[in-house]
Amino acid sequence: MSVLIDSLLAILIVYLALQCLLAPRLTQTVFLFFAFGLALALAWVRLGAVDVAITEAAIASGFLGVLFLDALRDFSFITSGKQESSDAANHSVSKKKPAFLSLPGVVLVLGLGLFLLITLEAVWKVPESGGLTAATEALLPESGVENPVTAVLLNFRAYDTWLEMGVILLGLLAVMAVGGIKIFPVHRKTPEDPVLQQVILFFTPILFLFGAFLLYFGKNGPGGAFQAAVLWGAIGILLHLGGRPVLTVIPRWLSQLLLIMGIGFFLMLGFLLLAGGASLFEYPPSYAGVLILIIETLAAISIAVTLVSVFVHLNQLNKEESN
Amino acid sequence: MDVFFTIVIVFLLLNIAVGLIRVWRGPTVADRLLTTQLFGTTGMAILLVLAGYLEDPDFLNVAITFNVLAILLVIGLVKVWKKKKGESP
Amino acid sequence: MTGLPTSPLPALLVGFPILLAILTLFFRPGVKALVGLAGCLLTALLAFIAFVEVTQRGTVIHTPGGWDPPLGILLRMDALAAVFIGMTALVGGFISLYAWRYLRAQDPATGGYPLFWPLWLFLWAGLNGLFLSNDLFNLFVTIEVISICAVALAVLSGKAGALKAGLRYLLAAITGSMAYLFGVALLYGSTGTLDLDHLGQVLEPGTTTTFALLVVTLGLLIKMAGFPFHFWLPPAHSNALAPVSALLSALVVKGAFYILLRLWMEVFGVGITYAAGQLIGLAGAIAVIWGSWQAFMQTSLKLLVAHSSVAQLGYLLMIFPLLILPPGVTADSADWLSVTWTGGVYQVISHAIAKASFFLSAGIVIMAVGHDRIESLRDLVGNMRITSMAIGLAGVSLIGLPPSGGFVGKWMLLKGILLSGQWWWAPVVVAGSLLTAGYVFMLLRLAFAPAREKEPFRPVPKTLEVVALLLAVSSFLIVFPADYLIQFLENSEIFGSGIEAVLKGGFYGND
Amino acid sequence: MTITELFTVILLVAGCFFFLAGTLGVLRFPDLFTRLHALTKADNLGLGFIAAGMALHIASPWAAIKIFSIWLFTLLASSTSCYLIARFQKEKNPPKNRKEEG
Amino acid sequence: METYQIYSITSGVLFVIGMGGVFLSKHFIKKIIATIIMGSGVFLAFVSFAERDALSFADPVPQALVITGIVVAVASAAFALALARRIYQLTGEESFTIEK
Repeated sequence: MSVLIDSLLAILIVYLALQCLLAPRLTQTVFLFFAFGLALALAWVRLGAVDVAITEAAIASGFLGVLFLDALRDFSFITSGKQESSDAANHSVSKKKPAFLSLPGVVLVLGLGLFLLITLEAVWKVPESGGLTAATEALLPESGVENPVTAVLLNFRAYDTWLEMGVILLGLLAVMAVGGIKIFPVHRKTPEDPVLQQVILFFTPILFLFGAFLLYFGKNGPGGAFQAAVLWGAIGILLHLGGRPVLTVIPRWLSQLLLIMGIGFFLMLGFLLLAGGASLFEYPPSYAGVLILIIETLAAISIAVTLVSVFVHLNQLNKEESN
Repeated sequence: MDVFFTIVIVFLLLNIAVGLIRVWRGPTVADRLLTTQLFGTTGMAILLVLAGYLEDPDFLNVAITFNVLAILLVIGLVKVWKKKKGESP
Repeated sequence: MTGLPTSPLPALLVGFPILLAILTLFFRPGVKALVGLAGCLLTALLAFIAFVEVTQRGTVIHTPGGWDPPLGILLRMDALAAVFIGMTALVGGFISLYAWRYLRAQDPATGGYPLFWPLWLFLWAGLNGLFLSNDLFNLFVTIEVISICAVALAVLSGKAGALKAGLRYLLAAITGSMAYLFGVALLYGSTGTLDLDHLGQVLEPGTTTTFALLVVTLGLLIKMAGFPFHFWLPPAHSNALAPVSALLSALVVKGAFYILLRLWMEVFGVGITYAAGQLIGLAGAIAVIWGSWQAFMQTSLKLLVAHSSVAQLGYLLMIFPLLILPPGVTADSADWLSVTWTGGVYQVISHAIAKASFFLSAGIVIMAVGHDRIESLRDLVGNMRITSMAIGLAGVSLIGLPPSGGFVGKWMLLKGILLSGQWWWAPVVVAGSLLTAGYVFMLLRLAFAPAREKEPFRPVPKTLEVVALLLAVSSFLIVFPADYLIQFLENSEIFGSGIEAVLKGGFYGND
Repeated sequence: MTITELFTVILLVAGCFFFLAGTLGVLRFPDLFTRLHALTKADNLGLGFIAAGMALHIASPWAAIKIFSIWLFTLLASSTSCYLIARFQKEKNPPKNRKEEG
Repeated sequence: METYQIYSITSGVLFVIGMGGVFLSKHFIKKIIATIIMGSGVFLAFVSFAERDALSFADPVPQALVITGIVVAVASAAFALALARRIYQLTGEESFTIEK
């Protein structure tokens, strides 16, 4: 019976992915992308990966979704209500002459089909291995946390997670390197409409509390720094969209400190441990729980500020507004 | 009870699938935008039932995450819409 | 991995540059460059200390978090890693010096592209992390750090051309990483481990293994611009700022090659067939001929150098078919194996140094004449003696004339080819060298030719010229420690499982 | 079957009924505005029933609060986006009663 | 058919769709979304193996890897988006022009 659920969900996911790429309009692509994210989150839930589902919902669907939506202010939006109007179609697969009907297109599609068959055979024949479940289960009591995923992220493979925080910071540096950005925008002169303000004011505490909830319960239940960071970051993005760019209020050095706090503290802790003769990130077992919580809190703040900055920077890369 | 939940989930998934026919047929762009709407509500329902079916209330957190961020998306959409309204006839 | 001495150095090699990178964020643009430069030199010093440590103590390891693999991650600094880290330090140190002066001269208003320094330090940390990592997933994270930094550096000039090339590069890089990661997922699914040593022991031949090998190799080929996927490299490398171009072609593409070498030698013993090796060799051979020919046809200086990179990377791919024994040959008689792979490593080092010098010199010429048509080299000798010498020396090393480092690498490769009996690769090596000679001598002829119209050469900071020349000279100096380096590589126990696989005849795979 | 389970079943079936109604509306109604109406109203009601049913089934006050807030937030988000889609359509293509083909 | 097999097959399909999308789509945004779909395929493969290897809980290592992977993929996508928007801002181009 549950096979039915899974097959239906699988078909839905594949259908949405295809539609997402084949949709003639950018708006549709972006909206189908949200639907795809939601369907994928259902799949994660079905596979028992709650942490992954929350991450998908928060980062891949929520944060990235807002970035894509914001990008719709550029590029061709819907210019007419009629179905296949001409102007928006010239940069996508149009009905008249799809790209995959040309000769190289046919070769490519045939090649992809062949590749798909090989892929499916390989995926079907993956031998059983048992994974690392048993190993994690055995060492979980020494990790200082109860949620096995958090234990892997912040203790067993803390080195990866630390580098990943670096990647997020790098994402911001890279976005800044693109250029065309005034460092921080000033307050809008015209206030936004009151309904929007009310919605934002209503959601700010909810986002904050739920973020804190995910962060704190990440130790024992699903959730953790990254998911909490997106929710906290969402506050900043909301305020920015409502005409209150929070980052201008903070002095520059402080916002920079907030940006690097997570990765910086993590690294300094690692170096301290190194100086004490232990390995990098080898927490003393009795303090592991506390240290992980501190690292997660600082990391969540840092990542939240980074995400807001990324959004603010991308938000400025607008063709009309810059001219 | 499990069988019943499974039936409910399959039913809701089929609902989405059938609703997608409208998205596929159009005729207007706004009709296609309904996907998100359809998915949002029905997806939340599926998540709720799954939480009961798999006996793990933690799954509710997934639904809440989606929900609170949906507001972000909606406000983002308002912005896009306002911007475009200003420039296109 | 018990028994090997542990050392904090691997952790420091990754942590220290990142610490400096985040520190530089706090300084004002002008000061940022100074702090960044100081950080780069310190990092180079640290790498040098680490290199000496490995020569003294042999392979050292570090387990972050204190958890042993397969659950934890192992950082292992063996001779191969040490050589690559040393190479990065040598080339990176010189490029940092050059960049410090160059960026200030290019863009005095904003203090010389201040973002260059944190990005470059992050890139350095990523490269060190990649060379040290012994974990499939950690390798993915490091190549992502490297790609993001590389693309961000490539678009630093902010010009539309650079941005377009950068987006193309980034999309290719993400596709490559994802293909690699798909292979990793399948490998994890079928073995339950991510540790390279462990994986080499437990991997069984089968459809999944072969497919995983295919996608991993495909992904890494995209990342290192192997033949059918080279399309992103010339625009990205030629549109970047001069020191960045040098970093990208000297160091960044070598990262993917390093993983490929490690995986083919250590892990995929059971999955590789003779035909797979021939195929990748063929891609390399086409790249050598096509890239050299394209370089020969270019009219813009930086595009010429960038296409030359495609060709030189082709040589690196050509070592792979030699590492696989043809059917019916026993491992005992395969005496060409070590000469081939050490030759490949040598080729990497000499190309890194020569190509860096070439790109830096090109940057100087462009700075002096204001555009990058090849014609601008006219009467270079009369105006910029030092730079012409650097171009000449680097060119000679690229061609592979004795007594340059390039000669040693290519000669060892040729020796491996002839010893292995796969003679059909030999004409490619020779033809590639001839074509390289063609474009290098074309440049030199122009450099000696009298100026047609009086185009003024603007004065260029002497530091830049000296750095480019020093690098060019180094590409000759590395001949002296060649014997020592090769012995260092051969005597170390790298590729323990890979060599074992050869001895077991495992390199045939399932046929 | 206990009485709680019975109630859960009844509530879920009621929820499913409304979802079915919403989907049929989306399929059969003649233009966007009526479709929007069907989708938003019926589906949100359906979700309400399902939320109530699941709150009963899981039977912990903490979960009940969460489920209730999920319903509330979904109402907010879906009504806002419904409003936006409708306004968008109204700008581009004002309603002409029952003229558009389906 | 086991639950995990349905999803691992789906992962293969998504991976190929994404890979095809990167090459065949024209618009920048679609190319970026294609990379995300490709990544989703990869992550689905990891998580399906995690479900297969479940004891008292699903294998946490692939889940942790996927969380890291999602974050890394999103960071790259955000950067790609910045590049695409900046290119549009400077030149008005929304896709790579035909001639290379």
